[in-house]
Amino acid sequence: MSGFKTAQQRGVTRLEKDSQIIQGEKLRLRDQKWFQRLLVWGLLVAVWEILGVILGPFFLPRISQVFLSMFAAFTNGDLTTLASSLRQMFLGFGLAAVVGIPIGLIMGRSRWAEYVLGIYVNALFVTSLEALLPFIIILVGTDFYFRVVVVFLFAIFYIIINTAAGVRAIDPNLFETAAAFCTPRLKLFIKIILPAALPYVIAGLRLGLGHAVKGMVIAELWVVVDTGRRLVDLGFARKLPEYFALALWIVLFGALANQILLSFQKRLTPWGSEIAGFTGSRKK
Amino acid sequence: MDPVTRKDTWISQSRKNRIAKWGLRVASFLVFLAVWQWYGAKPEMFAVAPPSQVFPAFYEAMLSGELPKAAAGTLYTMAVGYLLAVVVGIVVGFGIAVSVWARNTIEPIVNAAYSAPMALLIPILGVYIGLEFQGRLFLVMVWAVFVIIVNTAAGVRETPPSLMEMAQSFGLNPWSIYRKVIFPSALPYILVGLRLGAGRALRGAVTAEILMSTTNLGKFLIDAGSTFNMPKLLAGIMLVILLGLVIIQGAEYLEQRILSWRRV
Amino acid sequence: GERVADSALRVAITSPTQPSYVETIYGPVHYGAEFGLNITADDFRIFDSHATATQTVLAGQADIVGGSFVSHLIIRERGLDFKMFCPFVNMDDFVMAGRNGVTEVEQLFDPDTRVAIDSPGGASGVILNAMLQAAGTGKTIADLPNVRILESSALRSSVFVADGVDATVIHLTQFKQAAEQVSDAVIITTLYKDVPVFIKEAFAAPASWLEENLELAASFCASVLKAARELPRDFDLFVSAVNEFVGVPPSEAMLRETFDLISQYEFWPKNGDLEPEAITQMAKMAVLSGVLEEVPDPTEVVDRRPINRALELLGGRVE
Amino acid sequence: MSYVEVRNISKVFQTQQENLPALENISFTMEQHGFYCLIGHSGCGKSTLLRIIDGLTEPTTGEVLISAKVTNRPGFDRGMVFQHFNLLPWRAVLGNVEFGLENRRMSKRERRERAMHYIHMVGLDGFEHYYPSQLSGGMQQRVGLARALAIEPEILLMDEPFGSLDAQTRETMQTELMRIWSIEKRTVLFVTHDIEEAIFLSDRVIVMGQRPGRIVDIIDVDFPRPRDENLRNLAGFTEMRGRVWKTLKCAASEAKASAAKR
Amino acid sequence: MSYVEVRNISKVFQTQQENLPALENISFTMEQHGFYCLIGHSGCGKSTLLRIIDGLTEPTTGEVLISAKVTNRPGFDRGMVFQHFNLLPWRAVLGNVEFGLENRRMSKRERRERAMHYIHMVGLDGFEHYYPSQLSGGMQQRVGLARALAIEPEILLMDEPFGSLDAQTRETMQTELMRIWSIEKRTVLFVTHDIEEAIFLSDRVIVMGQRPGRIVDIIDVDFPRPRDENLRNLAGFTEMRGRVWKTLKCAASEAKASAAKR
Ligand SMILES: Nc1ncnc2c1ncn2[C@@H]1O[C@H](COP(=O)(O)OP(=O)(O)OP(=O)(O)O)[C@@H](O)[C@H]1O
Ligand SMILES: Nc1ncnc2c1ncn2[C@@H]1O[C@H](COP(=O)(O)OP(=O)(O)OP(=O)(O)O)[C@@H](O)[C@H]1O
Ligand SMILES: [Mg+2]
Ligand SMILES: [Mg+2]
Repeated sequence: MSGFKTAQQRGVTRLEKDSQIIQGEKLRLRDQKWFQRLLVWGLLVAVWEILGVILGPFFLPRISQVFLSMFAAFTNGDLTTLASSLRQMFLGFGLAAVVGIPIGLIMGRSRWAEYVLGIYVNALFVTSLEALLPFIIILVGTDFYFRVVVVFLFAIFYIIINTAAGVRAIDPNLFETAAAFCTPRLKLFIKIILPAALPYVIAGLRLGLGHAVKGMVIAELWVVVDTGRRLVDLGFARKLPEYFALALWIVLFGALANQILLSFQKRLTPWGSEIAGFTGSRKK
Repeated sequence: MDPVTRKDTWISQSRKNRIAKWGLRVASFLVFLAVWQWYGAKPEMFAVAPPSQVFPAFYEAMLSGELPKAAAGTLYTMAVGYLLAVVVGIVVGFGIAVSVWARNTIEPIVNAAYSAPMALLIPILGVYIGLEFQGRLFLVMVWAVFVIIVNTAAGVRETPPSLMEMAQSFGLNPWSIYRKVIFPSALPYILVGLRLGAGRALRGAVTAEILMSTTNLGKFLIDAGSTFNMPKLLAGIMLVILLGLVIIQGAEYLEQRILSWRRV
Repeated sequence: GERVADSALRVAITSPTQPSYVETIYGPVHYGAEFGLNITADDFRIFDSHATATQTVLAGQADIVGGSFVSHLIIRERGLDFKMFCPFVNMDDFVMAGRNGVTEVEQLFDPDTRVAIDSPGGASGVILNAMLQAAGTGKTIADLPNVRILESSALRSSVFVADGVDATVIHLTQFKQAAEQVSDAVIITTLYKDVPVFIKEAFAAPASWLEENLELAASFCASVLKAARELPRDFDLFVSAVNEFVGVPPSEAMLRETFDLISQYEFWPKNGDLEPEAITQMAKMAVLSGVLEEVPDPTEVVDRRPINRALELLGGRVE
Repeated sequence: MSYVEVRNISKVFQTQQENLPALENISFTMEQHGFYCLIGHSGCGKSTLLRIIDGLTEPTTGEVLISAKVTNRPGFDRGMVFQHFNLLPWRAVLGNVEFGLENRRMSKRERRERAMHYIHMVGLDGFEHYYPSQLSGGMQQRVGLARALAIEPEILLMDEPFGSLDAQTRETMQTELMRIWSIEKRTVLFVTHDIEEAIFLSDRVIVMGQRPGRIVDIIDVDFPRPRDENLRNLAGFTEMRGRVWKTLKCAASEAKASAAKR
Repeated sequence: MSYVEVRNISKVFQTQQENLPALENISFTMEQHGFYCLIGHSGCGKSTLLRIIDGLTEPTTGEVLISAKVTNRPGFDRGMVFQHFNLLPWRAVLGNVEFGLENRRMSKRERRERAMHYIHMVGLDGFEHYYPSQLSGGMQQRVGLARALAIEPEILLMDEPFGSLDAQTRETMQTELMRIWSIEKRTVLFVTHDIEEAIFLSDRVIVMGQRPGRIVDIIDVDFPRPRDENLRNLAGFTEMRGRVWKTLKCAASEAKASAAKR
């Protein structure tokens, strides 16, 4: 029971949060975030390094070399390349959010929209979008907009599907309240549906972001430019440390953006609903 | 009228609704087919074969047994990998939501891995896990597992504290609280994760069959693609979409059945 | 030379630039002006798939496509009237690597020998067929009893090292790296040494476009051929070309080897070859590999006028 | 012609198990500026009836007329205090009270002032920036009350608005409600369980029986206003209390008997 | 040594805006088999105090002793009726009532029988298979009540269990509670807003004042049991009612004054 209670206090419920803070109880070392991370991540790094030594550079570069290459990326232009790729990624992702959230809200709310759009959203969601790339190239060419569109398509269905699910989960009482106070249909979206579905929307944005990054890489691998081209070249030359370094940078930027979304969620849901305190790290 | 507050009237209209629903779906699909035919028939649309060529190709490949056999192989990989992903995903998802250690250390990795293009792993994966069945299985699993983890964790965290408080008050042990309160309460989220994961597992299976060792549907697509047999390629893609739709719609149906208490 | 057109030529290439065909871009960019061509590196669109590149040309987003010879043949068979007008790579550094005691071509047909190739439509299938033909086995890849299908050469070479297969078709550079890890790795046979005739890559364009832009196509081809003549003569020039156009240049030592292969085995066509006999031979190989239905009329698939005109521009053939 | 006319309302809920008749043939009228109390057992359909009058649920049969016009959707003429508060969890107290006003044409300042006025009225000064999850049950209920009062509707539909209040706050709120009502003369339909509260507040008490919900008695309350604590000491008061009590008891045993027969 | 001893409990909530002292220095004791009522204004911390005694919340200072042992987590010896019902939306009535029994060693049949017994007791026969969303507020509250009664705990902590009930059901439930209590002699801590209910039920009324919540009076109720409607007519009853009323009023005005000073 005591183990559980600890978990409860710190994580699953916030029941005990208040008293903890007030008593100013100092966290033990093993409860400190940095310590836990140092330990677990340090272990992972060590295992990688040892594996790298055992397997040899042909299979797995040692992580120390990867780290060195990550620093080298500051000077050899890799990060500049990645930055320009990310710019397009964010444009596509932003568009997906701007378009996807309203569609999701409407689909979650209106059966008619669901009837008409649902099947296509699901179909495109399960389709390998890679198959559509040639078609997209015809429509928008291979430049800037191609990559934006690919990222857009990779991200939007997650946003739509999650948003719609969030809307369907809204407590009907809230709709009743809004109806009782004569909230017009349009305002309903802004005042009730969006805030109530917000945790789902943000979950969708996070999922979508992950896919946006993937879309970016795949689009660039397809028309071999920027970061994608760099990855292809590095892979071909089997420069694994640089390859891993660049891949790690991509992952890191994805994680960073994800973290930003999480902090948004905390900012946007200050009403103390449970989610706010849970997703991501909590201040102690 | 407002479907939620008027739900009692919706029930009586449900028959009319069904007709309208399918009417709309069929109509919009016909429009889509027409546009596709018009577009695909243009000579410069080399990569987009029109339905008038795709459907016969599809029919032929189905009849010859080539496509069904390939699909069965792919589905088998997908199903096994997906089951693994479900088990791992739910366990890790719970772990992340419940344990501070896991949250502080594993969750950032999960989040990072989620946005990492898994395809980047393929060149190195094969060496460790093998490129045959296990390799594809692994790829299917990583393809599907993160969405399940993320959703499970979110669902667990969304459990109303008041209900857990109640359960604690009734002296439930931790295991029972998980089983009887947190799990059912997180179930709507978990099911969303499972549904999204099922779609991804299929895509992962096909991708693995294309990018790792080429077999089954992946081989069908690659062969058609590399010989520029566009009708056959699209027929294969069509089957993948169809399978995905069946899986997703099935999952949605199950979801509604399982969560029937929400609709009362 | 005279100025052909100010309108830029847009070129779609089906795979990223490697040292073994760096002349493709180097030629037009550096020698184009001599032939009145106004083209920069930005006019080259690089793809990772022949279908996409072809589609780009069809959709009017590019004018010509440079890609695998066999793929061009297949495209034609699909009813698209593309004609090849300028080859740019004949040979490549592909080798058949073996390990675990697999040293002879015959051993590939042993049911215990695991062989990795790409799917029948892919380049290595045709190359392996050419190797099998040249070795006089009279068999094709369809007769291999124990194959693994792995699409990319990088994947094949890492699986080869990991002892997932006993033999595979990979690049010589990849073999060299692999050999450092695998003590008993051997080269069973090679494309460049053992196969007498091969046409790997060529430029193609819609027949109608060629009809209207003969001169443009000729100047383009001339610039490519000029690079094919100049680069193998001068290692330093070759290195500077690689540094300019290849994303991650290999080490100088490795480049040296590639350079030697290129000059020794005439990887690049200096005279715009595309002879009918060679075409027929390649087409037969493609039919054997199961990607082509029948051997086409060699005069139909090639428009020789740009090549001939290019040779004129270059002042004739060289030996 | 009465101001509000409820005509032959019935309501049947369809559940998986059965058809549940929740209301049967409910008819009554309300005059403008009257104060009506609806009293009845738990589950007899009071909330359902209120929701129908507010236009939130469609009746199975029957209709509601306001000023002789059939009404079947919510309007600014009616304000509803929900039994379960139904506060928006993402808005603090002030935001929740302002919510109903946001669909009216008024300046932000005016809206804020109006909201603050009613927050003060329900005694929540100082809690404007608290989220519902940080409030006690009674405080949440008062937020719902302030929200409905703030839109200053013609007709106030109040579903056990004082149910979670303590006796003293409750009395204060009753007095306050009486005061507002005597000044601004709204028409009020007030659901309660509390017989004394019903008599204390209303011009007419509508007593409902259950299974299915129906009207079993309508009692006019003629005590002079303003009323105060002393009302309890009047002879008529105890009598009236007894009458309501008995009617409710009868209705309950009848319902039990009919349930047993089923 | 008392059975339950609440010792110097204080509780401070930290919110984004400020530190809110909810309880200050609460001490009282309860004897075994006693019936205690906690009465106080909305927001004075009654629910918080109950949650602390149940072990759901940690007090900032102080401790709760049961049979002289410090207790800080829930146990089978205590059963809680929640103010907000806290029913599991995915379980029907029967499942919700069985919920608390599932951790006890008993056969399925026994469990079902026990649950049905208490469902009958709270008057919900026939609704066993309804989901909470299909029940009226009062019905939901009775489910919560049945759930707590079903585990037959030593100590019953009841947070306004009759708050959403109508007068008649309420009276029935009060009588039923008295009957159970007189037979099975549990120790009960009962939160209410209703002074009459408090006096009617309890051996001792604990009156709380607010901001911060503290005990302002403890009144022993010595009326003989069993008690009935006639209690109201006893001289001591009105007097006691007046005393509680006044104490509450004073506490409220004090709180207002101190709030004004802040
Ligand atoms: N959505 C619904 N589906 C099915 N039955 C319902 C629904 N809403 C209410 N009911 C049923 O209708 C009856 C009346 O419910 P209602 O909420 O109107 O009662 P009430 O008089 O307000 O009770 P209380 O005083 O306890 O709040 C109840 O028997 C309830 O079970
Ligand atoms: N989680 C919390 N965070 C911050 N403040 C809280 C929290 N829970 C309760 N409070 C505050 O503590 C005080 C007491 O709340 P509590 O719910 O105990 O009151 P109560 O006496 O039960 O009231 P009621 O009779 O209205 O239910 C209130 O002022 C409330 O705002
Ligand atoms: Mg009600
Ligand atoms: Mg309370």
